[in-house]
Amino acid sequence: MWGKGLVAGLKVTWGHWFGKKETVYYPEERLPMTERFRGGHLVLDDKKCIACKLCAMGCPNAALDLTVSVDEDKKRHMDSYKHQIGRCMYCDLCIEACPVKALSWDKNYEGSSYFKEDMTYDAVVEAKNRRGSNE
Amino acid sequence: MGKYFDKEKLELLKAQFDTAEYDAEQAEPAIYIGKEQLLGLMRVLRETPTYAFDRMSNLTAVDYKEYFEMVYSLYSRRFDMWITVKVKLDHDKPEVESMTQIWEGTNFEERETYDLMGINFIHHPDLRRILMPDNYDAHPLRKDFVPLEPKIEGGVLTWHKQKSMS
Amino acid sequence: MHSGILYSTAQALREILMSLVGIPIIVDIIMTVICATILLLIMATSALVFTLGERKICAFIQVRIGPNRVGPGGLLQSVADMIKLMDKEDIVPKGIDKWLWVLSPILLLVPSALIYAFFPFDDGVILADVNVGLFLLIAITSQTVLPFLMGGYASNSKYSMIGGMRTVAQMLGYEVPMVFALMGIVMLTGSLKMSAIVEAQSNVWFIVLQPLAFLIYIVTALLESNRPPFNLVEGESEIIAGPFTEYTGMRWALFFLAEFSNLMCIGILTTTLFLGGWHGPDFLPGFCWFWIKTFICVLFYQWVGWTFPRLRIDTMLSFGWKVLLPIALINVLLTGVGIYIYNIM
Amino acid sequence: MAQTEKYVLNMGPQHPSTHGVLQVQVELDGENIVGAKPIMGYLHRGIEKLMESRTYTQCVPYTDRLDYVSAMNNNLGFCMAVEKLASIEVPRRAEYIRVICAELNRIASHHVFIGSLTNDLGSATGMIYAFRDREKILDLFNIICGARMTAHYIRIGGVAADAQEEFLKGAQEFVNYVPAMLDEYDRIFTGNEIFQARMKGTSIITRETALKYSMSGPNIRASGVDYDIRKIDKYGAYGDFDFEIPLGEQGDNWDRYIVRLKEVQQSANIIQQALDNMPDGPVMAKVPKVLKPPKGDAYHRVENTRGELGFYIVSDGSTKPYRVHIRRPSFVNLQALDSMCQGMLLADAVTAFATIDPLMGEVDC
Repeated sequence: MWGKGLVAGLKVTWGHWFGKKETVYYPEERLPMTERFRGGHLVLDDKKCIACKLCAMGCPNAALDLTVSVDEDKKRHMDSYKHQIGRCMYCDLCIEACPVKALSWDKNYEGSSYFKEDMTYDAVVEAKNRRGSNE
Repeated sequence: MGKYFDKEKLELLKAQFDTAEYDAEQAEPAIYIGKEQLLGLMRVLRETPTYAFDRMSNLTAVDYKEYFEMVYSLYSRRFDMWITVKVKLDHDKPEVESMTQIWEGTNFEERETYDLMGINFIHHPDLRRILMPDNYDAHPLRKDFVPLEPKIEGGVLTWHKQKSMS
Repeated sequence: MHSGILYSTAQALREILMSLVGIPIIVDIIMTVICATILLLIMATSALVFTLGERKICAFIQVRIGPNRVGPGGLLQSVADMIKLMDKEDIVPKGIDKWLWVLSPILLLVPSALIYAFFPFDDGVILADVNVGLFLLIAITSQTVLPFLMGGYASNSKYSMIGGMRTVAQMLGYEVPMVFALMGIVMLTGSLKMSAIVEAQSNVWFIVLQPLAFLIYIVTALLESNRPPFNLVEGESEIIAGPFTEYTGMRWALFFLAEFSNLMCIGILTTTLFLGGWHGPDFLPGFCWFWIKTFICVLFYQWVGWTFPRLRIDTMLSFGWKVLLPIALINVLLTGVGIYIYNIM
Repeated sequence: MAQTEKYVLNMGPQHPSTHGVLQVQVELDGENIVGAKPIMGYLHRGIEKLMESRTYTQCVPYTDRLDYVSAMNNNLGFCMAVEKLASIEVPRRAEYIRVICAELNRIASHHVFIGSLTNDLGSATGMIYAFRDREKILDLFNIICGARMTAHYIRIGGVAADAQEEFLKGAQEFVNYVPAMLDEYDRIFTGNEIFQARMKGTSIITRETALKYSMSGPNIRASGVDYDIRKIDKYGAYGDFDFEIPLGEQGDNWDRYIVRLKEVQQSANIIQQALDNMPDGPVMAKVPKVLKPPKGDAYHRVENTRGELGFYIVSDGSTKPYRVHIRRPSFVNLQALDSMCQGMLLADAVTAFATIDPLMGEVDC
């Protein structure tokens, strides 16, 4: 009979009207991110880093801008590690390219900012700050 | 990916069209044909019941700097069979017969090739740019492509050649 | 004689005014102004309440939480919406027919406000209990078509124009079956007076006596107020927003206000015509029953609207002319036969 | 004397119901459509050109951005084409994981189809229900590769990392949920009379038209042509699984919807078989860090959610592809839009845009 489908549809929506809700109260309740989640800022372990620049070479979109200096013992140092989030595709190729596993994501998914300049940051400075706050 | 076109049949085609060539060494040789005989070859491939290539699976062009090469990948649903047809075109005046005369569904793909590679398709029903702006005067997929500079003149977006690449 | 809190309050107020002023006609004018103000306030608040209600209900149906930031549990969301709308820039497009364009949202509010005069809210509480109440109601609600068409024509936009033309086609489609469906009620009551229609339902509601007419009325009411699944006029996935595509800020808010006012109107009309108006068990006063029923009707209309997809214009028109109209005519016939048999017995 | 005149209505690129930035110039006579001309290029990023200056490994994330609602299928197509070019053998377990991911993504993409279709028909509720179920799949992708949409999980030579127990369990749970999900869709959309009235008999693509325009994917299958590359080519691990190809009868909007709904069922069927017979072993072949395929060209096609997705790659023996051409199914399918819309009403045009299911990231490339 015509109208049977309409009533069935009404029943479905009626059931959901009082049913469990799928969304969460966001700022109060945050979904946990998974182990392999790609996003946020790059965490550089500057103790491990050998400044080989392989991550920048692996980047498809030239999002990484590194400056490396060589000291008198022929040891390479990472002076700055500029990550332009605006160019980043979060493809994970830089992290996979790292031979010493010195890179990881900080899994922060609240990456919006008011100014475009805030989208570029220096991972070396962040690593120093992190160490400073830990000590 | 199905089976490739038999070499005996390729030989047959070669006898039929004097400009047809293929590299017998390769496992899946593409058939090269002169651009004057392309339409005839395609008609034969499409309409002979033992070939019945009813799908133009892929159509594209490659810029080899000295010449352009049109690549047609044909597929026959009835025999689950493939063939690749290639045509070399002059770099200065790339022109080829439009395949819309045989497969109507190549309309957009030929327009795209015209737009991005600058190949002129003769007898195409509606040869206009499809992805780039209508007043764009370059073909991006060519190897010698230099991006044009956008400028707004009198409320209209226009494109200009860059003075130099330095 | 009439009873009920509202009626006695009004009576008391009238006596006080009478003793203060003394001239009956001035008292009448003051009383009318008071009533009209109250009705307009009801209309404005209903828009506020229903905006929030609409958003909450659609969220609940769509397994979401809905607005929950402004005020406790999002209660003040519609106030925030209103402030936002007032804040917006008033954009007047180029090439419009200025007068028609400006007048359209204002004119749309007039019929939606006017029909509140004919609703019996409680025993004896009715602003204008005219003899041809129902007839006037239908006549006035049909006028909402004109502002839509004006807005659509004046906006100098093809989308608006299509929307405006759709309104007219749609009006022809629903108005005739609706009138014939209501004919059954008029036949049973023997009067066009609204208070008489409610009075006739003191024992049995018309939904029992006129189930066919009730079903037709639900469909045509949704059509009349442009609610989904019949929101062809604004059909947002086809013609953006129909006649109000080019309106912004407060002008758009007026359309919005009229829409929610119409939603309440059809709720009230369903209550009055089919669900016994203010009649109900004695433990609550009449006007409470009236509002409870109205809200249930509005909830029902919103529930329907958020469940179904939109009809196509030709399906809707053929549905109106080929399905609803014959059923309405059969209903008239059946009612006539029923009355005849009842009278013989 | 009264006179009527045809007029052109410009739908898009900013319109509530054109998917992405598709612009369609609809020629109307009243509300009847005389012709519809799609205009694209608003999302043209030149991915083919970009790939010429990236190494093969670096190209893979760009394929995510083609058809961004079924990124896994695009990864698969490109990687298989490169594997064909460089003759790389992919481990069995990787093939199975690829199939699971590709089929999950096919279901997710069909969710977007159902959602946008119901939204275009005027029922926003339907959209939310479909997206609610899609969320379950995206969460699974988040577990396996750390991204929800632009997966970049399938790599040249295998997959990025082995599938965790958590992912496999989640996939099993989702497959178990599919019948309940389809039942709910049946009750709220498929059985709905208004829905049927809007879809049945509108925008018909006949068998001949579908073949003429080289259409592919669910669109051609809805017209009754048995053409599914998963079945014909049996690429990857698809030869191991037993599944049906749902076919439509007359090729109207309704058939295109039903075919996709049945495909969801079949995809769930494939995932179930893959989960049951999952082999052990490595998930990545031995691929040199600097991949240099031999000189030559290769064309490989896979069944994307929207049809036949082909990659034609020319290698000049260096680390970067000399030329990449992508045969995008929705681009080719869009040719049929004009004949679909002719003689229909404006409201049907919106349904036609939805059921032909173009994705502008893929159309404009």
